Amino acid sequence: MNHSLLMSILILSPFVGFLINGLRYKKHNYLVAGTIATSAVFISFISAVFLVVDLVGLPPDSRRIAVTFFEWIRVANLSVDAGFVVDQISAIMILIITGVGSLIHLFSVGYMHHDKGVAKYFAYLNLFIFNMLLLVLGDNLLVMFVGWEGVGLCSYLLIGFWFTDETKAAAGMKAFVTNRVGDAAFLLGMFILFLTFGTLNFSELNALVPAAAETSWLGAITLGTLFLFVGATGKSAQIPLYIWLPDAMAGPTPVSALIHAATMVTAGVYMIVRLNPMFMMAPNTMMIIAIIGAATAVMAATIGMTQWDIKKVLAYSTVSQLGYMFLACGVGAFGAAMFHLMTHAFFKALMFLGSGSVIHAMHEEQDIRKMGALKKYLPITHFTFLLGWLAIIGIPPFSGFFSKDEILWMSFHSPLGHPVLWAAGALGATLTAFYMTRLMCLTFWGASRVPKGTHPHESPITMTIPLVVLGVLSVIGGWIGIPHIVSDFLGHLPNVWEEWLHPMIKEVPNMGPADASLEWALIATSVGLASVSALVAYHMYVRKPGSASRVADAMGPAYKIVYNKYFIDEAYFAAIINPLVKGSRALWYYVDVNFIDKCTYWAADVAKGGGALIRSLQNGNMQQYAMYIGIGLVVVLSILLMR
Amino acid sequence: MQSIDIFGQIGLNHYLILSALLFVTGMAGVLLRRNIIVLLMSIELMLNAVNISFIAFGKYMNQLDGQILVFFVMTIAAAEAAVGLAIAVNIFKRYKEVNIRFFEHLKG
Amino acid sequence: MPLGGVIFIAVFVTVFGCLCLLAGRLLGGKKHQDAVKLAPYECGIPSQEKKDTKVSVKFYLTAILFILFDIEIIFMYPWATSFKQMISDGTGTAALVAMMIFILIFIFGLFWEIRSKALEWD
Amino acid sequence: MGESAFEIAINCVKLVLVFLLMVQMVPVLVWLERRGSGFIQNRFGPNRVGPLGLMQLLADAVKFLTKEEFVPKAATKLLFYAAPVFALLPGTLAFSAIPMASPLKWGEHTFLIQGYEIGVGIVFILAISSLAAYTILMAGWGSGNKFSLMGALRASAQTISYELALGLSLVGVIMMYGTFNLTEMIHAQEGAMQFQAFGFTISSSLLPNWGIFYQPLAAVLFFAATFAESNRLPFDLAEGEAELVAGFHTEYGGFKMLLFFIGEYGHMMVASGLMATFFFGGYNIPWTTTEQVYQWALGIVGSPDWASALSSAVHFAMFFAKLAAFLWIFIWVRWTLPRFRYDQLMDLGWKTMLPWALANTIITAVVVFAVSQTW
Amino acid sequence: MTADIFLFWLLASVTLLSGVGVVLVSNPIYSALCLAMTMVGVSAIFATLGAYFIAGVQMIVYAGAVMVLFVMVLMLFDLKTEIATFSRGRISGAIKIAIVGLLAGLIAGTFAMTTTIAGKPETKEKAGHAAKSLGELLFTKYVFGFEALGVLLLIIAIGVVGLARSKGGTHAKH
Repeated sequence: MNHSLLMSILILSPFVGFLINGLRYKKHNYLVAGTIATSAVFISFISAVFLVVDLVGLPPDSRRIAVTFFEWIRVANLSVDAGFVVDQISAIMILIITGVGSLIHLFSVGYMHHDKGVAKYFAYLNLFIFNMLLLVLGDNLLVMFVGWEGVGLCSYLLIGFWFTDETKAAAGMKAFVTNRVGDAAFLLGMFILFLTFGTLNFSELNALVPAAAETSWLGAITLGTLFLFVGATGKSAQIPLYIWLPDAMAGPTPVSALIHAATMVTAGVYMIVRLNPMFMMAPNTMMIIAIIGAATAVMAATIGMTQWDIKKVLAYSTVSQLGYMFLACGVGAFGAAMFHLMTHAFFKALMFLGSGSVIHAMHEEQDIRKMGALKKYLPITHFTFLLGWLAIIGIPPFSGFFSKDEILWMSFHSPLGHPVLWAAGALGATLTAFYMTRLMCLTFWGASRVPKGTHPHESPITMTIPLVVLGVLSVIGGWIGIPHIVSDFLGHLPNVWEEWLHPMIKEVPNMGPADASLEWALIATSVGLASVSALVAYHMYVRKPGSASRVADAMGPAYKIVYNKYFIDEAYFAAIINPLVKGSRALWYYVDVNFIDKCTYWAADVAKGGGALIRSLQNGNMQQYAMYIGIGLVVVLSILLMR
Repeated sequence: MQSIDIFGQIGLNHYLILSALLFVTGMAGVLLRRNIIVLLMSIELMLNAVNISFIAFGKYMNQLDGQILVFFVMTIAAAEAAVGLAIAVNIFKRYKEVNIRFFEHLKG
Repeated sequence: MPLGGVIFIAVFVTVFGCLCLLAGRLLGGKKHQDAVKLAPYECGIPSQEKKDTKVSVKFYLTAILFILFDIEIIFMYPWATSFKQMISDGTGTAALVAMMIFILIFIFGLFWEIRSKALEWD
Repeated sequence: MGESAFEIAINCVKLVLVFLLMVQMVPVLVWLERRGSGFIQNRFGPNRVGPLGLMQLLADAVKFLTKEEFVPKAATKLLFYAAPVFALLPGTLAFSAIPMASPLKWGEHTFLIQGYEIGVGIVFILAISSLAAYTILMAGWGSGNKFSLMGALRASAQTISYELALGLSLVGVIMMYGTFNLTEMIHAQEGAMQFQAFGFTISSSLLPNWGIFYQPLAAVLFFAATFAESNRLPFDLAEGEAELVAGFHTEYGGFKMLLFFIGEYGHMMVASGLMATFFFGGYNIPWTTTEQVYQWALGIVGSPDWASALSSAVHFAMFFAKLAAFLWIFIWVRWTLPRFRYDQLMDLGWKTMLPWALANTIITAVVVFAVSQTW
Repeated sequence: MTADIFLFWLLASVTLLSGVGVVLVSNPIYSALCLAMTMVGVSAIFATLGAYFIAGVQMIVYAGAVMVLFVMVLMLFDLKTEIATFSRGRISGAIKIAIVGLLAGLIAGTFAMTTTIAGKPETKEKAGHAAKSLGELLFTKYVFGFEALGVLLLIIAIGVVGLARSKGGTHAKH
């Protein structure tokens, strides 16, 4: 089929859905709006499948479907096309976005049916899909940036969807402002790259970079990639800009699943993977990325252990998992990063939707202290959630195991890696196992703490279907990227993933040969630690409820610090926001009110005085007007006559 | 420059200068008089002065277009006088006032 | 040039009129004049101030309408003289149509004035 | 005005003669009016002074001259005096433009039997007579009397109202003759009836080739309008004696009054002359052409100069007869018809005569256009 | 040609003098009568320039209609006892007079120095013919302007009736 047609259907279908729902949102009930939105995304998904099938049909070295719709900007030597490209990386992304996206849309139909602004909700959701597609399909940084900003906007709109609640609206603004910081850095990075290479096109950039060897410690490439990475930390919630993501849970749960777990927050990872040849040329940046990633993974996990809100736990889990992806990028394991991105999309979306189902069942109750023993009320939700849990804590053969293991191995083995990074990763995995098990125990197992009057019930079929599908994917999703060592053991299963991505991924130089026994040992260590941690958690929360709080008491101040999220928000307030506000206020008072305003008043006074002066000419005395005309005539005629 | 018998030889310039003088006279009226109706009359005077120019040029250029234009100017001048007087009369009826300066109060 | 003749007779008549007035003054009978006789003529009652005269604005409205219609009629004159000429020149149809449109406007104006009672005298 | 001093002198004398003719007609007309009114009203009229009261004219003149010179106190002197003088002008100037006989050819000279020949004769006469309103207004306002002023306003409003019908009724006439020139119009009315229609030449010796047969409606309208123009009964609303005493000349007496009379009768003469010229063949003798009359005169006297003089004289007599006839109609109508009310007067002018004149214009245009088509 | 020259100077002086009279005479009725005289003079000047028809129209429209309207209005409202003739302000008055003088000099100077139309006046033509050509020109080249003026006059007629009607009934109030 015609690629440009497919591409336009792929991109514009959600946009059309947005227009239909957005322009007539008051007239639609949830079923009509949901059907329109879901089918719009589903059409997109089908086109994506067609495109990917076509892509697979191409020879591996030239797998690239590029469509340029029109020349967007041409100013001096800046030339930007509205060009879109489907290659190995973006193919994965569009499948995830449209596939998971349609499932979440379907879920939303059930989840949002009681909401009044349901059509508006679906319109935003469709707009988000549209922007996300722009982000991943754009063949240059500028188109990507449009999508980048677009998803930021949609994120803001959806977080603050229930804007009548002030804290939720504030959460939306927090997300937006925090993202702006990252976006500014992203723009700076773009400027630097454009100044250096004169282009913003990905393939051109990636082709140009190897020739421009970095000479200094902090050259243009390092600086540019660093700025882009800061942009990525904003979008993908890494230290130091992760603070918005937990608050973003104020939005509807499907939104959290789609935007804040599966798609948008992975944009930073995607961007780094897309530009991996360039990042490879900036080892300093790579190191920073790896450190930040590992640190985020551990820190978010620790916070996750102490949270009581089901969605907050998942949010910190997301931050932590994103840290893993950055860690993978930082050590040059871009394939592993993408792999983890995909599996994470499956299981985290699953868990968010599951939590949505729980919240739905509990009538908007999110505190896990008021849950427990929901297994019997929500069998399907429980079962699928169980699959997600197994996947995230890395139990083989669930998908999480393969991707996480790959990352841990590479962080140890890669020349860019370091045993400390591995240790941090392993610690993070352990903590992940702990808090996820804690979540399972408190929500589904143990004694029921459900308040009286709340009657949990299983969710309707539109909500359970996505759960089941995602559950299946969480189980089998990892099987396409089985590590060599495991596949060798199992009898040479092909590593489809690696082959698929291979042309797009720059090899890490100086990669030593893999030591099989060491790898086995590391796998065993991480799985073992996770299992132990999970068992401990099970013990603490199911067998002996109450022991957890004793432990917390024993930890004392440390627990308090962690429980309060390391006082990061407060620190930001003290260090940045308050001085900024105070400084702004001072600026406002001293500069704006006392200087600029006075200048403008003065200018106005001058104009007013001048006007009064000139107004005396325009006094309504017609004869005076005629006199002016006469003077003009005399002057003109004199000039004419002089010449 | 050949000498021209200014008084014995009537040419285009004579008419044009006559027209200019009449125009300026009318203009003086517009500038100096206070009665709005006299002002309107002075405007008519200016228009007449211009008409002389038209006719003189028409004659000396052997074209009738000047006369057509004068025809049109007369029509429009008459229309202007009609409307101007109607307004002046209206104001006079209400305020008993024909001083041009009084019309300053009618603004706004 | 007939203009000289016109001016001559105009001056002559004016002089004649002035002479007549002079003659009337010279030959007129002796004067008995008193305040009552010199007062403006009034039917036996003390004369009023002229200021109190109420004159209908109809007069000036009539004069304005006269100007406007007079111009329209004047416009017909050159057409009337050259109409036969234009017919033989072949532009007669256009001239007829143009004038008919003009007359239609005229008629519209006239009947508008009649209908709006601008021409009513009471 | 003329090429040589001789011609200039002749022209000046001619103009003065025309003026004097006009002035001398006035006493005759006054007498005629008084006798005529007596006749119509079945009484005698002036009959004491001289035979048939003819000497009454002289007695009147003496009376006018010896009247006390009187100017009211409230009058504006300049205008009060100027008005009667200017009253003479329109009639005289217009009457001088009417051709009264065929040109007199004497040797190398050609004398027009009229004050002056104006190429745009109709326009000139209309222009001159439109100045008549000033006289009225000056007199009315200059008298310093509110009856005078109201009379003047009424009279001028009436004058200008009927000027519309008058001017419009002439459009058809101008269209017929295709000229403004009065002499050319008279030439066009020579002989017996003959005209072109649909490419054929149609002639009839039953009727003279007079304008009234082509423009009957225009003739009626024109004649009625001239009555109003000259402020005569039945249109003498300006001097509606019951309401306005005597109109704009309430305060006038003596010789000043006489000048107004001259002006008014001058107006009547102009109107009569124009009626004759536009609709009744001017100085032409019915069914004949100027050339025929000249040939007839040549047959009598032999000399071309004298023949021309004779034919001019005959034509002048003819013109004078027509003029007198119309003047008599003026007098006749005055003493026959009652006066209009003012609103009726204005209604007649604006709502009856103007639309009819318009209709006449349209019909004439369409007929002229249609008749010119050939097939 | 001496008669023509004499006529020109006569008419020019009459026209100019009465024109100046319009401005200088303090009684507006005399101003109006002066203006009427100017109109007649201008009409006569048109006649000396061979535009006989336009001369007649000038008399009919200006002298016979527009000025009658002015005089009528002035008499109707009896504006004899007048406010001060000229507007106040010595400085602006001086400026205005200076402008008028300068302008007169400048225009006259401009004409005297720049007019170079050497065309000879057309040979004597029958006045009636000129009027005919005028009609033909009016109904071919200027036919649109002609119709537009018809509409303009209609609008004015309607507007003036509206103006005369507005606020005041049919009688002038005192």
